[in-house]
Amino acid sequence: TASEASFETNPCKLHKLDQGPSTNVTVSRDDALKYYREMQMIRRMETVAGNLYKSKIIRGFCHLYSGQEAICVGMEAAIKKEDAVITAYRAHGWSYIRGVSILGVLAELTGRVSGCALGKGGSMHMYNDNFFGGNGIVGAQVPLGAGIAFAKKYTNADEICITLYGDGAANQGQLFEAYNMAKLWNLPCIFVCENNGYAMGTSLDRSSASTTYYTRGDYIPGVQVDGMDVLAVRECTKFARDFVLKNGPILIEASTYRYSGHSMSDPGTSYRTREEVQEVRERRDPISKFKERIQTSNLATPEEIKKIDQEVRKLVDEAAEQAKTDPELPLEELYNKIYYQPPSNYKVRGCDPSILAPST
Amino acid sequence: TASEASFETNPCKLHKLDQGPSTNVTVSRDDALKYYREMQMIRRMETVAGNLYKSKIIRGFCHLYSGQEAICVGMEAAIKKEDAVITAYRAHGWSYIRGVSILGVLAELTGRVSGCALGKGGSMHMYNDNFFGGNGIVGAQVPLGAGIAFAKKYTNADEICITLYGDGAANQGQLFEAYNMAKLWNLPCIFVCENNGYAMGTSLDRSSASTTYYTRGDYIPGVQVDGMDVLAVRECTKFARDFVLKNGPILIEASTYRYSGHSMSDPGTSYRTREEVQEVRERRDPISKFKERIQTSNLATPEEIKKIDQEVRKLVDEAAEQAKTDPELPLEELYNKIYYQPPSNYKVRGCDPSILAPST
Amino acid sequence: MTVRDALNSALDEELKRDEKVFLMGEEVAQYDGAYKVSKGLLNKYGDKRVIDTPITEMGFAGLAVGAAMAGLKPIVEFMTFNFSMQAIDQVINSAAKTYYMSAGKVPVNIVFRGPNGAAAGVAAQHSQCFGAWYAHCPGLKVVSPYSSEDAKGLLKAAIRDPNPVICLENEILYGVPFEMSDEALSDDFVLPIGKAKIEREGDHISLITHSRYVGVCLDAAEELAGKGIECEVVNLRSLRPLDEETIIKSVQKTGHVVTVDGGWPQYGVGAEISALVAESSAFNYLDAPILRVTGADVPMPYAKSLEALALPQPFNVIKAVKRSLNVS
Amino acid sequence: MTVRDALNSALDEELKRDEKVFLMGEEVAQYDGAYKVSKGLLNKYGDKRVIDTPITEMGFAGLAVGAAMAGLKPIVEFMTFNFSMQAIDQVINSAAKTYYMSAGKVPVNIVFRGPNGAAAGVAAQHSQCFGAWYAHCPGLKVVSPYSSEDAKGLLKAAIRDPNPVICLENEILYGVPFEMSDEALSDDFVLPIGKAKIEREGDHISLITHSRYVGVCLDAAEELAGKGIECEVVNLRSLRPLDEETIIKSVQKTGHVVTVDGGWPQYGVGAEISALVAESSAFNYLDAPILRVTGADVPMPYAKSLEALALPQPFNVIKAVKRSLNVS
Ligand SMILES: Cc1ncc(C[n+]2csc(CCOP(=O)(O)OP(=O)(O)O)c2C)c(N)n1
Ligand SMILES: Cc1ncc(C[n+]2csc(CCOP(=O)(O)OP(=O)(O)O)c2C)c(N)n1
Ligand SMILES: [Mg+2]
Ligand SMILES: [Mg+2]
Repeated sequence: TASEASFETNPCKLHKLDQGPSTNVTVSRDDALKYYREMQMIRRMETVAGNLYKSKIIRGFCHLYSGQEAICVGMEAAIKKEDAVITAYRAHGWSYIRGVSILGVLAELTGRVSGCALGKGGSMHMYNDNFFGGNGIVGAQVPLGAGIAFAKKYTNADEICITLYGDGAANQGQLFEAYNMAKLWNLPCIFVCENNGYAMGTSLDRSSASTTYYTRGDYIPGVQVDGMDVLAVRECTKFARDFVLKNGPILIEASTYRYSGHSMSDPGTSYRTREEVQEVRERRDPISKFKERIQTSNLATPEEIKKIDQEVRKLVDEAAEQAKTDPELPLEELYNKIYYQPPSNYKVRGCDPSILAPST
Repeated sequence: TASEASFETNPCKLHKLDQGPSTNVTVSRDDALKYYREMQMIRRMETVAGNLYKSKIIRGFCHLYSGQEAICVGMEAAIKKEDAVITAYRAHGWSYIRGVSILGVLAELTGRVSGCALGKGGSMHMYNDNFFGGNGIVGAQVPLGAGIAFAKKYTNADEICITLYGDGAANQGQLFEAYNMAKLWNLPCIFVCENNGYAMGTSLDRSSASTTYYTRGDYIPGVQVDGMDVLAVRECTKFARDFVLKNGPILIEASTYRYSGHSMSDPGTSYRTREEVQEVRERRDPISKFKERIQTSNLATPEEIKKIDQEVRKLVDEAAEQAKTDPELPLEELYNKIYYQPPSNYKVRGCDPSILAPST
Repeated sequence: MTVRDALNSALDEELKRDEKVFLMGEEVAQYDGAYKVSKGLLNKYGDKRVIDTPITEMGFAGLAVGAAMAGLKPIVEFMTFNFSMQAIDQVINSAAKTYYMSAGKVPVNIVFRGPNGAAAGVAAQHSQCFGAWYAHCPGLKVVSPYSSEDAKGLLKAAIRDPNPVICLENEILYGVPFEMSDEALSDDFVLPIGKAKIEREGDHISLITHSRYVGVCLDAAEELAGKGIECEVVNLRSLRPLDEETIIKSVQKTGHVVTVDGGWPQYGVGAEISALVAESSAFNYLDAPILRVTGADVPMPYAKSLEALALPQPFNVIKAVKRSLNVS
Repeated sequence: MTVRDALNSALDEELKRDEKVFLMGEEVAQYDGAYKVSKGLLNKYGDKRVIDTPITEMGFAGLAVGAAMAGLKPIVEFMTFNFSMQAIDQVINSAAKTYYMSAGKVPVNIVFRGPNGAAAGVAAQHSQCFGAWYAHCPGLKVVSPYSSEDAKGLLKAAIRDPNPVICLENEILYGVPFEMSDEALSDDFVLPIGKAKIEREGDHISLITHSRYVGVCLDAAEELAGKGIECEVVNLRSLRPLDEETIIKSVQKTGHVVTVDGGWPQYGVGAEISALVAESSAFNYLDAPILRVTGADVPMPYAKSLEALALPQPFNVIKAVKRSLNVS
């Protein structure tokens, strides 16, 4: 097998930029296998999450990331651990790639103590160091992300923040408020529109008067990248990271697709055809395409790939088992972590006047 | 004197438009004198309002329109009475031009019964048929304006809505939400940014990452017009009115200036030089410039102009007198007009439990 | 008929009745509503009357208020009321205050509706009750249906009311079936806004409640009846205006009050009911402190067992009733 | 020292004390603040620490919350709290709930401050009291200073508190001078959040109040003292957490309660105080209904005489006291 290989990616569309990311990308064998493995981990994790939902072990909302894996994997590969990320409720893939274990994700989904928010947050609210969620309010994470970038700049850290949102969220007014301040103050913020074509049941042309999302920052330079190509995403993010540290904000539109419905309660079939989904799976799937690439370029053998697949399946299935059997938090935890460092005698009222619980 | 005259106006800057308003404008003598008179009325009204404020007869906020008169006068001249207008708190000029009498404005400012909102609204909240205020919340009037345009279209009226906001307001997120829906649904809405260079003490370059406001609608075509030239404004508005009835929204940036401070409590001198104000007064004043035009083109004699000036002064001063001596609403009116058609036994609580007032 | 179907027929009938009525919100048209409340309406009334919006609450709420100012009668669906927080400035400052500020020149005939309060398993950002916030504000009316009759009668009344009305529905009730009287099935069935309903009569204690918690109180009352305690269950139906008369009469009869609602305790719906009673002539009839059963004073957790503990259940009501009556 | 100067020195001292503290808002820097509360701070700390924002409340509130999540300690000035309505989703859903949702991983050390409630002659959209709304929400703390000592001590405490704190100031008090104790002049003067202050002791009735209405109560108490009625005036200082102990002790002493605040009556601050008392052990000490003096239940009118009638004045307090004590 080869120790590295180079590929030509599709050129990005550019807005207010003379030069974009390089279209020639080189990847080492180790990195390639890592990206493959990570994408498979997420894909498998989401499949398992979907199954747990169907067996009513996961409740409420559950927004799967299947189809979009190349974005978080490619971006993470281009940034530092100390760089920050914030996204919306479609947060499982990002949580994992930012260091939450598969168990940490799945147990959060089942609402158990091994969850990364101890089961208090659920699908939409997962966190880790330099990963700020997970936000259930469409658009709200975008000013927050600009603020995290503000803090990076304020503390003279040579770090950036990636702030993600969907094609539906792209119309939220607060994004434009955030763009404006980010540009006025040259914040090191990469705004990323994960354009998967739909906001719940609304296709992009029905929600957005302009669907060239990479241009929607107006005075903020933009790049449109193939979000199904992990290497293109990595290259684009590297470019963007350098750019924002020098020049202030940039906007990336990553074209992608979600295979599942909007959330588990949406079959995802009333507003698009099965053929459309099928076609993406066949022609654009980020994992199969990447698998083909690493095999044809001899970065890995089919056996190696198969071994990874088996490992991934095993790891995720084990985590799922534990996520099912793990306990929920003890009931008294309902009343804790409302305030940071509350007064020592702080009491919280429960559902009736007889309940006055201590709170730490 | 001539019965009409033609002038060349400065060409407008265009955004996503192949053709803009004509630069050759013709005005009849009658219209010219009308516009002159209206601008003078507003100028004088604002001067008087400023004086009433200084003598503490007007309270709270009081945002004067002096310097910006050509915008409301020029726009009104290009639209129908049935077309709608909505603006922000800098509403006196627009209230007058939309049919509120000078007394209706000044008595609203003094909080008296002859005020167009009976003294309940004050400076920021004046209304008339097809004039929807007057809004004290920066940006809020913009979605409202899109909604009024929506109603025009819904009822198949061949009418439009003009929706105004300032250069500071131009960054508010809800504007971008309104733009998006207006464009998606092709609403007959003219969005107008009255760019007077400042939002309170903040100059435009400190509030806005892009100061080419006529382009800020992105996918919405835009025009920048000289807001100090009443004829250019009229021509531009005619063009825009036709455009929106056929094509959906357009954005006009009208470059202008405010002579007074932001409101009466702002001397308006800490963030700009006296020279700057002086220079605008000398070189760009909408009234003096227009006066010169009508005189040099023989549309009116200096005597005719002087007569108008005298009349205006007299009318405004008389209205001011009445606005001072007019009574306030009877106290029981505090409790009325909270709900439209309240139940007949509806009672409103006052400041203590002994007060339960009837309400109609 | 389920509450969902009752709401659907209210919308259907009012869309039919008045050309000026239209429905707008996220996914209300092609998707039939995120919770299917508007099912079939796009088909029936077309995309002029049933309109999908982008996810821009402040924008479309404002747009709808503007349309109302211009004479239309919009119904705005918030996918849930949690998202109305982005739009609340338009609801309060534009919709609620304009009629007064304009001294009667500009009425605003609009309805804001959608599920309010906690659903199941949706965590802190998706579980807030907006009852107390909206009902705080003069210029708004706020209704909160429990049963299918409530839902149909109150939503229809809201649409016909020429003022801004907030209709706080409950997602968990959508699928619950209730009997409908013949009267309630009629096209002209409206309930008066501002009138409470005695859901169950009783002499020992008044349970004053709204929305889903009417059901919780009825369950508690049932159980307590077995122990000889007769609860009067008052379904408020309207949080603004409040039906003071019915509340006070009930308290004068029973001398004991427990308020029951799903919002946070402090500055909540229960607080207003309690204060209303404590300030009224009913005060002298009180034989015990006025107790509040409410949601716990915490952001809603996701985990199932914690979530259950964060919302009032019959046992909380029973505990409070026993405490009030000093029985064990 | 005026309240304005007290707030200014609180900001000054805390900016000096901790590099992570910064102030942002509309006109806070070059213009010295719309109400001059931040006067001189730009000069002293530079534009990294004192930052003018565009008029985009939702955006800059969110940005500040993000900065807090990342470890900074922002102070956000809302030019008035009326404009916080545009940003309230970021205050509630992002600032107040994140610490809980993240099970303690992401604290949010932030202060939102600015003038709250009615100023003079600014009409309905600029006169709302946000006390009850914000204090409804767990995860937030809400302080409401009256005097200069309150203002300095509570704002400093808010800035040092590692949680999101709302500081509700009052524009009309900005220019009012109060005595400052030596202690209060010190750089390390902080008041505990959650403790009320007895401003005046009295045996006959408890007046429970906050912000500007502490002054109204003191005036009323003065006048009533002349008639032999001794009022105890409780300045809440903090609306969340509430100092239940102080309130209950006062009521147990006097047996009579009048709440006084400037917000709307229904679902307001007075409602919570009343409910708290009516639910507590103090209930049995009550000799009369709990009366509320509040703003009138109307959007604020502009005209001077109507405006005056829409806000509590000493005579309203006196009327309520007399009614409670059944004297004339
Ligand atoms: C303010 C707000 N409005 C509405 C919702 C309900 N909602 C959740 S996700 C969603 C669609 C978002 O679509 P998009 O931004 O394209 O992201 P995607 O789901 O495709 O990742 C909607 C309407 C919400 N959570 N918050
Ligand atoms: C949401 C909101 N934020 C802040 C304010 C306070 N405020 C009133 S006017 C104004 C400046 C607006 O400037 P601009 O939009 O340029 O309009 P101009 O005053 O120049 O006409 C500000 C900050 C407000 N009324 N509403
Ligand atoms: Mg999408
Ligand atoms: Mg301006």
